[in-house]
Amino acid sequence: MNFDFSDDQKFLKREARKFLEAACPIATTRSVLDSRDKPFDEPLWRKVVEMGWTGTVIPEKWGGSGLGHTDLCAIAEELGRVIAPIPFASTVYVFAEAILAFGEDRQCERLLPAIAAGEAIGCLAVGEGRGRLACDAMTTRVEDERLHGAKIPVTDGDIATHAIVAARDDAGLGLFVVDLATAEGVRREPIESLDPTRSAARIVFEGAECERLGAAGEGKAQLDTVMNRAAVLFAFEQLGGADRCLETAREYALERYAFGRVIASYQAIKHKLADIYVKNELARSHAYYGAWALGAGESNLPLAAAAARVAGIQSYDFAAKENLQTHGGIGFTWEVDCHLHLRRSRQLALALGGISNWREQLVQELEARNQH
Amino acid sequence: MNFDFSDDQKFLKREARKFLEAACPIATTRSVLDSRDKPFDEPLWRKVVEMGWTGTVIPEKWGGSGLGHTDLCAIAEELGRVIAPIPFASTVYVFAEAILAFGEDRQCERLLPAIAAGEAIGCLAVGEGRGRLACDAMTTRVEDERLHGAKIPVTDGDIATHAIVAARDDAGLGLFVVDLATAEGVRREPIESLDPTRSAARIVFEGAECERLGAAGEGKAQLDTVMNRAAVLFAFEQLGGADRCLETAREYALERYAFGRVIASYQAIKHKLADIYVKNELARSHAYYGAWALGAGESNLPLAAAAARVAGIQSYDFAAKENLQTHGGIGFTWEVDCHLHLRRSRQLALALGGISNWREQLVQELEARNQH
Amino acid sequence: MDFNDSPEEAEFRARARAWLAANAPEVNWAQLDQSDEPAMKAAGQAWQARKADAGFACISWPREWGGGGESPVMQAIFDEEEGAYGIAFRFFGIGLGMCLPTLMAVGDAQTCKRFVGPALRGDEIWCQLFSEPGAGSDVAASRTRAVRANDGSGDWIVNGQKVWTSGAHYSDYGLLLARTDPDVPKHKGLTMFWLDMRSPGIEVRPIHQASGDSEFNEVFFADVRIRDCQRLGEIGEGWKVALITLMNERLAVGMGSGPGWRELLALARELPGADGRPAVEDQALREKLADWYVGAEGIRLTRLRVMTALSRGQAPGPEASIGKIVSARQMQDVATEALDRLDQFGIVAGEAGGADIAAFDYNFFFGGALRIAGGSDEILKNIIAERVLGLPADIRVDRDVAFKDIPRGR
Amino acid sequence: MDFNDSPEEAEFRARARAWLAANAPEVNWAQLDQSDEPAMKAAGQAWQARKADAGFACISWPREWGGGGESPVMQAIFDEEEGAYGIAFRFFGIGLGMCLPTLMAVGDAQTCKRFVGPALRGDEIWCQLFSEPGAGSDVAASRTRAVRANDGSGDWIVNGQKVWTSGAHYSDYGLLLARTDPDVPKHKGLTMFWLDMRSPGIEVRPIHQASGDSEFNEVFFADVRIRDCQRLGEIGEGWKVALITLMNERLAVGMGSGPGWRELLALARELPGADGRPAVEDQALREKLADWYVGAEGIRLTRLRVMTALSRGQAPGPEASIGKIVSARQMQDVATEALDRLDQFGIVAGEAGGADIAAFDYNFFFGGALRIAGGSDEILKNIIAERVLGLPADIRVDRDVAFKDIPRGR
Repeated sequence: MNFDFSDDQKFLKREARKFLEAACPIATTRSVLDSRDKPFDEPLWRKVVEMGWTGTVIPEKWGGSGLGHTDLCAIAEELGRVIAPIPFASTVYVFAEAILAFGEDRQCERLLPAIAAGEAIGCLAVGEGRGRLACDAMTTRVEDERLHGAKIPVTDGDIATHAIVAARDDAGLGLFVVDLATAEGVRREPIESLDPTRSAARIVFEGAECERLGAAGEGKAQLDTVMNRAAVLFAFEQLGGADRCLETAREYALERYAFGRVIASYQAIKHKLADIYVKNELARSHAYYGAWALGAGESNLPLAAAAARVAGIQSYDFAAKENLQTHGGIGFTWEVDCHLHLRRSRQLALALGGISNWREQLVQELEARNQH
Repeated sequence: MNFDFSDDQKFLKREARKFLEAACPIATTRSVLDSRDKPFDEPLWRKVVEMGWTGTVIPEKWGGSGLGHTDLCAIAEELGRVIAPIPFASTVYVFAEAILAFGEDRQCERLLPAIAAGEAIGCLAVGEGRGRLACDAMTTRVEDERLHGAKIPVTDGDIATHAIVAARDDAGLGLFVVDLATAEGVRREPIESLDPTRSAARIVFEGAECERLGAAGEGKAQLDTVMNRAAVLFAFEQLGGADRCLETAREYALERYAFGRVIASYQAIKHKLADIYVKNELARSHAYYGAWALGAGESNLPLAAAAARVAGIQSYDFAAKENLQTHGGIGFTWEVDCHLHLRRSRQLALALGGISNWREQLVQELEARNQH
Repeated sequence: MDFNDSPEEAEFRARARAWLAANAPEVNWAQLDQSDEPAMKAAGQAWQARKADAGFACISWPREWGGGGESPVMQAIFDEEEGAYGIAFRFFGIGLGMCLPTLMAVGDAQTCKRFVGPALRGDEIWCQLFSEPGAGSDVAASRTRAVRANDGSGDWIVNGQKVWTSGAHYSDYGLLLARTDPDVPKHKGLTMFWLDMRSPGIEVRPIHQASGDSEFNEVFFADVRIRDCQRLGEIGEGWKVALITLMNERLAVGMGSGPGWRELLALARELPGADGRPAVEDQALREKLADWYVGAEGIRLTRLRVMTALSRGQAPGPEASIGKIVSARQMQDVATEALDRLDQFGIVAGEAGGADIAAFDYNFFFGGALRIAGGSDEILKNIIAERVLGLPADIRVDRDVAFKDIPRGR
Repeated sequence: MDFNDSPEEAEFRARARAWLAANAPEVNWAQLDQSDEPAMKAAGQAWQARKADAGFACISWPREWGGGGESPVMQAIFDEEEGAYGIAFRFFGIGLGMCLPTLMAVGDAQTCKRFVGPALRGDEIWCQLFSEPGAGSDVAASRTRAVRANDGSGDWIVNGQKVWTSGAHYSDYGLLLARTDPDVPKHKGLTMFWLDMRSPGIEVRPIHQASGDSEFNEVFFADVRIRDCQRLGEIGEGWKVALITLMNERLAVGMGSGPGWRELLALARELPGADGRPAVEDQALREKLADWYVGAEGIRLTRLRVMTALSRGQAPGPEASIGKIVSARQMQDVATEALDRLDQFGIVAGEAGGADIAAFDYNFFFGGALRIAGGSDEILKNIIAERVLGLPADIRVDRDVAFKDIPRGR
């Protein structure tokens, strides 16, 4: 048993942090926040690609580094810390993982090297409107290998080169790959998002060419796998963000004076920060377990992913809100970074579906394991 | 609009407090707590009867004082403060209210003067086992005016002279009055309760004589009325208890030293007590509104009662637990009174059904009022 | 306990209702462009003047200053009836809720005569200049300086900066808390003034908020000259005057606005939940709705208790202080829950999301602000603990120190 | 990250499993009468001795003192395997978890040689005599006095009272924190001793707890004589020694026991909920179960992180401190929820309620105790804030004051 990053992974993590501190200062994230027509930071994206991060877990034969998922988790945690304004999650945690899990060799050969090389940006198009995703109610259809329907919201849908789309055909729900850059019959409308540092779109498919990913009619199970794998990686981004909030709150509390002493000397603030710490450590432990489950096969993943996601959402949400609260009025200004975490924590909390879905999945797993 | 006790009611309340401070010091409650064969404090019960409290809202023609329910609320708050170890709630808030609401004249004539005179002790026998009360699943039956079935738990069931029993007959669910003291076919087994300062029993009816209360087959609606009316009065007992917890915690925090100063000077304790205060004031406002709804007719009562009960349960539960926490180790000893409130807060929280039932009732009322 | 109107109250309500029916603006409220501030201000001022003419502005203020001389309950009744028309202008709350009551409490007759009437009619709008970048929770740590002009005029020269000033950009007058003596402990060196917001040397800059909006301002003072007759109260007594304003603030501020349990309930009825059934059937959501109703309605009822005390001529009890603690947190929680229940769609903002989601988005951010504005959660709990429960004050290292010597960090 | 056993660990686990299969007591654990303390103690001691003989007692202790010299991970593996048999004795935790590690850290070789072996075999049982009525959260405020005998023997005479001493009535030895100098600031006037619990002048009285049980004791000292060689560490250095014990306490104490989410889930499957459907279908309950799983499992996993650090020869990180904060609150919350879901039946205690309800009742009270024992929630948050996050200590009015002059109330 070994329940921590290895020394190599710790080294990777330190290097990643050093790299991101230089390559992604908060000004980089703000440059995307502040300009409507800049959906992501391309220079940062190129640097991240050069670091080989988009191909971390892609096998060497397909142009990647062939590292393990725990290495990717280490990178995710660091990207979360800096609120990186790039389509890494959509491309790597979701799109690449889906191809790795369900792609035939010819699909892997075509797509994975492109991801590793930074030529492909992926996205996942499942939602069709307000409220909980209901696979049975999805109206996007595939007929004669052509997609018809509209998806909203699609994170990074405006900048992606490829999408994985959930849609029905005669076999039931399936996953389909669309080459957004070349396929005809694709209309994309950028939409505003609560977190402008990550772009989003509505995508309308009007007979767009598509290609099946994996077995027919297995879309529900495939989607579960994709979501579970992404959930663990999201949990690490959330962990990085939550830790950063705690650090920021701590730093501010140590320099802000009220009534003649630093506010960090008041129990109300001390205990608030301790509460954040407790939640973050729980989230870290669940994220670690999720990282292990990612590599250790399917059987533990649904429970581990749900727990990592619930803990990750809760800790980042709490840390982001209480970081702002610790800052007081100044925390509510645009110029101070508190709201960037608040926005990103919401984005990460919702992008794979809200917390109640995951709580429900968690309890269903517990019920299955605790049959009388 | 007048949203407070009147001057007369405040006078009544002050007098009640004075009376109870003398007649029901904590030693009185402890005398019931500490002796297994003392289900309630008879001397206190007699004194309370002499004060006329059991007949507060009973019309003068039936031996009562003919006061309003707000007066009774004032008394309830004071009884809650002192954790009174008497069957007042069962007799007055539940039994007398049920007779007043549904009794025919001859029943009123027979029973209400006995309540006012302290000769009758009432109880409500509805539950039949673990989990939420399901009227449809009740197995107690009436055949040929004879009751068959078992009820558990029945608060004060071991000492009551009369019970109102929910049971089915051919018309459906109904309420029935049983004279426990004289009817044959009644077997009572005292049971242990989480709050030994209030007694409880299992009652087995084996062909006991009974008398219908109110219309046949209307048991569900009648029970709702009985529960709603009692909920408001319980809310005042809870309010009194919660206020007393806050006072006790405050007093202790002002005299206990840690690290060279009183613990009341630490923000963790100050904010904890402030949190109790906030919850108590919300509970007070809802209790007041419930008191008004008790008198103002049926239409507001289900919502007002549910809100008063939810707020009452939450505030007393929180106040009792955090009072003990404020006391630290000494609060966990038998000799210190913290656990008496903890026990009573649980008793009051469960005796009319758990908080989730009431939350559900509340939301149903909101839905009915906010139809599109 | 009586929620029904007394005969007097019923009579007043009938009168208010009739007047409103005849006089309420015939606009479709929902279609007004709230962002067109000049138009909104003009409409608000017109409506305020019409109410003043009919005796329905500031119903509980003394008649001598143009008020109605009625009990606060009558004001509440009028607010209820007015609320039924959906009429809500944001321009007058701070002036009529905080500044003018302070003026009436400490100003001389001449000052009151000059200002109360125009404010009450909506002709003149006021703002409150208390908070500073270094004096948020600790309002008494204000550093904005007022020093006597060295020309013997007795005038004061003001330099410094205020922040979080609602409506500074459309206000005519302001209530200014300034430091006149940094050599004495901080509570003793403050003095209160009123000033003309168009005085030379005042610059108002909108604050770009975390929410993206700009509802508040920074106000900069560069050698702003004010006369000594603009002083409210004695020199060095500014903190006592400020406490009057802050007490009124705590009574006035505090209600969360925008979508609450009611709007969440409405949303949840439309929203698909588990297995495609409406989200409103989810018991977890229902339990939260119940608790939020208890919170929101509990605060409303608590205000009625305060009003009862006021109408009996008693001072409002400490219960008034709980409002913002409950409602600010709830504003944030309800909005978060709404976004959660929208599931992936919860990230959608702006036009693609729709007006109802935009309102929850707004509250998601603004709930965080309300937990800070007008006394943070932490400060309000301190106030309850100390002033209501009589617990000891936090250990104060700045109490007997000259203001200029108090540690203040960067 | 690897949850699978390493080859070494797998080998150890196989060995432990085989040994347990051959040696585990053949009792029906569920039917033992836990209240028959002498019998339980005898059974516990027999089992502990058998483990010691096989090298499975105190697996991570140094071999020189009779331990296994293995990593803490091996101990955890053994605990897992032993746990599968449901074996749990409460007699040795405090001695082996807190007292003996302290002894090994500061005691001389002779003392360790005398005591470690017998404790490890279960022959001698230890208790920890720290808390006092006036020194709960503030352990260093201990008033129990140890003064030199005036007979020149160098012996110490102890007078005073300790409280909340688990197992004092069946313990053979105790670790005693006593004040040897009241004229210096409180942390500086303490000294640590070990003592024989059968020394003349010691009286042990059970505490009647709020829960109705008596698991803890008061211990009174009346002129109890102990020799100077029973001193652990230097005179006046007792607080430093105590910190070793308290650190071990924080690692050892802390897991809630008794019914948790698993038992609540089981109960909810049986229980009628709304409309007669099983309570487990209630989404509100399900969401809470999910959160409690996250809490309980998160703490378990966090302990594995601590173990990983230990097995790498690193000091356990600060994450160890979160255990009790989470688990104590959860113990109370889960029990409260269970009673709520039982509805009216939740008030039923004792035999009429059944063993499963009795277990929730127990936790309803004991969760409240666990939020206090071994450092209250408030103290633990202070510790996290100060020692983990490096925030300033609370303002201390007692730091430089002679102990006897510190205000202490009644």
